[in-house]
Amino acid sequence: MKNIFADLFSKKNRSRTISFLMVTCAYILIEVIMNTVGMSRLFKSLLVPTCCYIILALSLNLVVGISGELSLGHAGFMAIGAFSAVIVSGLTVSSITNDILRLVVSAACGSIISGIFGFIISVPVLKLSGDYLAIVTLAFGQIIKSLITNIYLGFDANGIQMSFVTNTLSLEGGKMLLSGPMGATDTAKISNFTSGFVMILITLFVIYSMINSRHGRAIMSARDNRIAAESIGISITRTKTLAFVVSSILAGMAGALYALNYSTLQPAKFDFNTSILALVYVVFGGLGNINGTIVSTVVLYVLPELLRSLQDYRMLIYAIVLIVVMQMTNSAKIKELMEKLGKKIFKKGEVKE
Amino acid sequence: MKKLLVVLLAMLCVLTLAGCSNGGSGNGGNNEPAGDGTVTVKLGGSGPLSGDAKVYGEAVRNAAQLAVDEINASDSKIKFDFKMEDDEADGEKAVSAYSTLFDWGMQVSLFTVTSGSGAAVAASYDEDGIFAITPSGSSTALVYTDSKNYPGNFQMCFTDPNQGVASADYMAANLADKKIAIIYKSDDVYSAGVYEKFVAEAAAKNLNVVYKDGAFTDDSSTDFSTQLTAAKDAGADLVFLPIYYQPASLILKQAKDMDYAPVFFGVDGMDGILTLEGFDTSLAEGLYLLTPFAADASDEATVHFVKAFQEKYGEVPNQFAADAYDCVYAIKQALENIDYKEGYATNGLCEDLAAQFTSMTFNGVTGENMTWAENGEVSKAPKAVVITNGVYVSAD
Amino acid sequence: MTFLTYLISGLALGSVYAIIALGYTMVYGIAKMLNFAHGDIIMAGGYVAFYAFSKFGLPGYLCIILSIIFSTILGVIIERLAYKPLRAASSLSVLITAIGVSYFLQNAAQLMFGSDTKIFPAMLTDGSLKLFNGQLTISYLTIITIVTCIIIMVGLTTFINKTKIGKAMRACAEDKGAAQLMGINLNTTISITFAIGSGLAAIAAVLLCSTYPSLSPTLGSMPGIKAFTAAVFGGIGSIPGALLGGILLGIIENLTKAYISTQLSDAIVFTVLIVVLLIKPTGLLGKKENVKV
Amino acid sequence: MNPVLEVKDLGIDFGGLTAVNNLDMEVYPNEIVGLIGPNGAGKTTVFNMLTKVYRPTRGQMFLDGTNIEKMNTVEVNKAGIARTFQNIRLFSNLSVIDNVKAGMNNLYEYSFFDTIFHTRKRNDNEKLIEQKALDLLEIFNLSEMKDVEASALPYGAQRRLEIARALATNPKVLLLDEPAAGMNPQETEDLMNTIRFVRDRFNIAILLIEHDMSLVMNICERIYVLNYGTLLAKGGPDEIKNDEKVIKAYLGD
Repeated sequence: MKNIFADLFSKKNRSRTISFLMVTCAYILIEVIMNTVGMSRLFKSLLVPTCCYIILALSLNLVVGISGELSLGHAGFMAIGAFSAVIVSGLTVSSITNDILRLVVSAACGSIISGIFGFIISVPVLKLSGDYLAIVTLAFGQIIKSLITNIYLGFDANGIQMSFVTNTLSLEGGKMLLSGPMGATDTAKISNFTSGFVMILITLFVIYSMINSRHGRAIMSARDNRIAAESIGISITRTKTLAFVVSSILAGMAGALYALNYSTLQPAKFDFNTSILALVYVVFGGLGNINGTIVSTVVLYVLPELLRSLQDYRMLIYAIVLIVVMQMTNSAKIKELMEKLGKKIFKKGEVKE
Repeated sequence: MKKLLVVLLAMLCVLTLAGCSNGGSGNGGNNEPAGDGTVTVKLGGSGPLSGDAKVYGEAVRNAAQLAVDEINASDSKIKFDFKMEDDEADGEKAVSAYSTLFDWGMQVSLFTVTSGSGAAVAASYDEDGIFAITPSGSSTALVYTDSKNYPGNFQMCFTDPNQGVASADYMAANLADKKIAIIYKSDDVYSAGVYEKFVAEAAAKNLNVVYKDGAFTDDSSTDFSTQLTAAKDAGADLVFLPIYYQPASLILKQAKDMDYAPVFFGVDGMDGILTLEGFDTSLAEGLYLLTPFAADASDEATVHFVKAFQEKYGEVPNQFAADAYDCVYAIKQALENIDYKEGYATNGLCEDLAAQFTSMTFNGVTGENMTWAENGEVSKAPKAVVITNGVYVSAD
Repeated sequence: MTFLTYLISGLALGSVYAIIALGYTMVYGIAKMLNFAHGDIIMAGGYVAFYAFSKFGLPGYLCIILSIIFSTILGVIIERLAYKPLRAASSLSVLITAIGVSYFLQNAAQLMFGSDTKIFPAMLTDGSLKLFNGQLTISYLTIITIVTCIIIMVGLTTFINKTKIGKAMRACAEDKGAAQLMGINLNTTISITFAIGSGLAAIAAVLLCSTYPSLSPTLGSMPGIKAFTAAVFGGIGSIPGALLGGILLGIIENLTKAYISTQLSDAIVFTVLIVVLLIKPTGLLGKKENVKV
Repeated sequence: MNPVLEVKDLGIDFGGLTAVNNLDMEVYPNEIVGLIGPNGAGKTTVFNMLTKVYRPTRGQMFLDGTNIEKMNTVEVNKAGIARTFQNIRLFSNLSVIDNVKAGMNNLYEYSFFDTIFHTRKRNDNEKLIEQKALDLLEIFNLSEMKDVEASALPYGAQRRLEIARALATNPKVLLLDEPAAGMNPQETEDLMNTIRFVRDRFNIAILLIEHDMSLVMNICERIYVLNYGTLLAKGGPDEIKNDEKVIKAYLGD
């Protein structure tokens, strides 16, 4: 028994154990509060999107932190997952009456389709590197957004109908699933906090499984030293593709969860700013640092909501927080100060840098 | 880094718990007894108060605040406590904004300013039974969907399809011989909504549309020379602009630069173009627009509103402001009609107000004798105006 | 003739992208950072010129000078306060800081100047050149923009190749460590780069706002992204590359809108970008980096 | 006996500048061969060509009789050539043991499916890998630091780890680029023993570039001397020591 405990908190496994503990405790705590004291509507409404952004940020961390390639278009994968899920959910609304099952099916489809796109894109794209790769991912994000904005899709008794650029559909008593810039409307809201929690667990499970495997080691080797990695027989393209595809699958799942939490969804949501937002979460949490990513996503996502009382100054303050934290985390002096402060707060010294 | 995050997380937890403890009460409708027979209604609403679309949210907030201040200063028995939350014109943030307002105890709402965010919370308003009337969310998705009607959701502005129909009607009646080109914003719900209906109606009315692919997007909303050249080449002598006035001002300028002088025709989003700071109003000479509100109209209500707004905020109100101003007064009228007072059964408030709205007639700055249909759409006459010598002149 | 019209308006759009891209590429070349706040410095420059012209009634050239001075100072202040402490930090931290600065400038501008669009006055010129019996119209502004663009490019190239500071910049771009060993003050050099980049942003601001005369707090973000794209397209770090990339991007964008699809122009432009980068992975005029083992 | 590595008329030009020319070289199984020469003689370039970091302009290369001309870096490694680098290239953020495990590509048997679902195949294979990696670390005296981040290792240990990582790929030929650079005499002594031990234990051929003449003369059975990209001399340590051309090249004209 003691052995298992030691193993869980061994250097290799500590991060994983903390991740699962942290997420599970948070889930239980929130559920308990919700069912006893009650929780404000605002916090309830933030639960699912927070889960989505955690998954998105974790998936982006796989590319940026663990695989070491800058991606500025991750919202594109989220969009693919989101709209695929909406379509699948819309089409199966009558055939799969169980909400949970429909959510699972939709999310699976969203993830897979997003993964397919991730693969198609990664093949040419990963030949590039650095800022060139970044700009191509940015371009990709814009392309996806632009394409989805032009899709009109609906179904009626005659089956699925689709048109591109202009709406030429004439549905007989059917339902529009995607209508151009308006996106999806009247979606059944079948995501909930528990499903978000489960999906976070899945994401964590996938990422940690990878990190401690041959694949994870190959990905991190390719990040740390391209030439050396090749010299020991690691194919850079293959490992980077793997990271990219897994990441796009997870981002697709985040998108599916997100889409099915709202009754409407517009393609414009998944713009450059959303990609950047996810990147901010990742950098704040620390590249490759899974627990940091989770915490920073929660803090940074909820922060603007807490600043609501500042009204017009709220985004200004948010910007200042971004800048100041970046300065603080990179300044030796302030780091030292924080360390001292940290020691005072955590006298037992449990948290080690 | 990690430590910093832990500290932040701890702070967050404390705040979360604080949020929990005062929450859960819902909209209890805690009318504070004032003793003098007045009753205070919590009026909420959300709109973009940051980001690209801030200007619209601000116009609505300012005008609603003006109306609320006027009402609260008057001897009206109904008083308002008004709170507007930022939704960044984004569905996700609109849900947060709505939830914040719900926690605050909002009883009646100005809904949202933009269509996109409105569609995201339309169902929530319906489920929670909070009466909402949007000043400017013109998509039909705010008031009904394919499958159901939201009985407590109303609109003060025209719906997008209505504007498309009205524009086509007006052209068929008055400008039937024109060759029409359309420039619209394809990634904007409002513009694409009007566009779609207009194209369908124009075909039905045999209007001669010679160029209808003049789309632009948020990412390409500065250079319109291509669309204008194409329109010119197609021989169009009327350009329909179902867009907001900011890009429209660029289109007018660029058309002039290339010596292209067709008739321009806008819808309600065009209102505001004359008051753009630094705008050369001669560019808008001869511009038609269908708008329910004209800031230089001479009727008493409009004159009063424009003067008061200018005094308070230093700028001329646009259509967003006017609709918001009307929303507040319409709500007040409906509350008075149902004789809302202390101790009113909160549960039925939404239904009662909805019943009022579908039966009453309202006179405001955006129209006379407005009525509302069961589905929440407003019925008021859009006024076609043409800009002559820098002012709106009725074009009927 | 219509084709020429499309081409020329594309050229006008492209040269505005090019000037912004020049600023991007310079800062990138030397500081190796993507300055996402560059677009917002343009916005700030635009507002300064606007207020100088319409509120204080200063003559056009003075407004431009004032705008350049202000933007330069703003650029240097941002560099000193926000970027300089991060010189040793990872490039991503700098990127996030730049995004923070961008948000900050946009929101500050909204609070200071209001969120409504303002129409930028014609402070340079308003006429246009008519050719072929008026079939072809080229506004003087387009000509001014293109000419300015070329002057800036030539000037910058000369500056970088001939002057001492310019050479110091190149040295820093090649190898920061070695440059410092040679006695070049890295901080000063980077500050000067930011000063020049921001000064260029002000010129871009006036040209951008004159060509597309609407001024709003978020004015800079989209041209910023497009110019960034243009800089990469041409080969980031390369000055002629920025010019070429900007102009090509503008032309491709306009021709796509004219002949393929207005709705899908963004998608097509970005697809072209991806294809070009796949064929030439370091952009049109970018240098191929040799890996040393 | 057939050479395990054979190079014929190898040459490379960099933009008109000939860096290596007319190089013929053989390495036989189980042999330790030295490649020496003054700075800039093109020694590392030869390694880079062998591992396809650079594409040779001329000539052929054979590994165990197979032409490796068309292969890329990864394939060359799979075929049996592993190397270390002059300027150490470790996976600095990975632990010592993970650096070695990353090299064991030829031993991995499980797929991505196994990775995600933690199949028995994965677990068994990982156990085997772990054991092999620990064995290797033991040989290089790195066991105690197995969980340390590679970047935190002292210099000498980093060099040793790089060799261990290269060995993990189970090569036929091991290329060592200045393995003793920056080591003190005691460390160098230990390294020599390790290299010999490795050769015997894994039954491989070793080609090494080194400036430390005592090391080269001590452990190499044959030596190739490069100067200005061409072969100056070859032979056993004693021959080379007494070769006038070699002495001249080292002492300068």
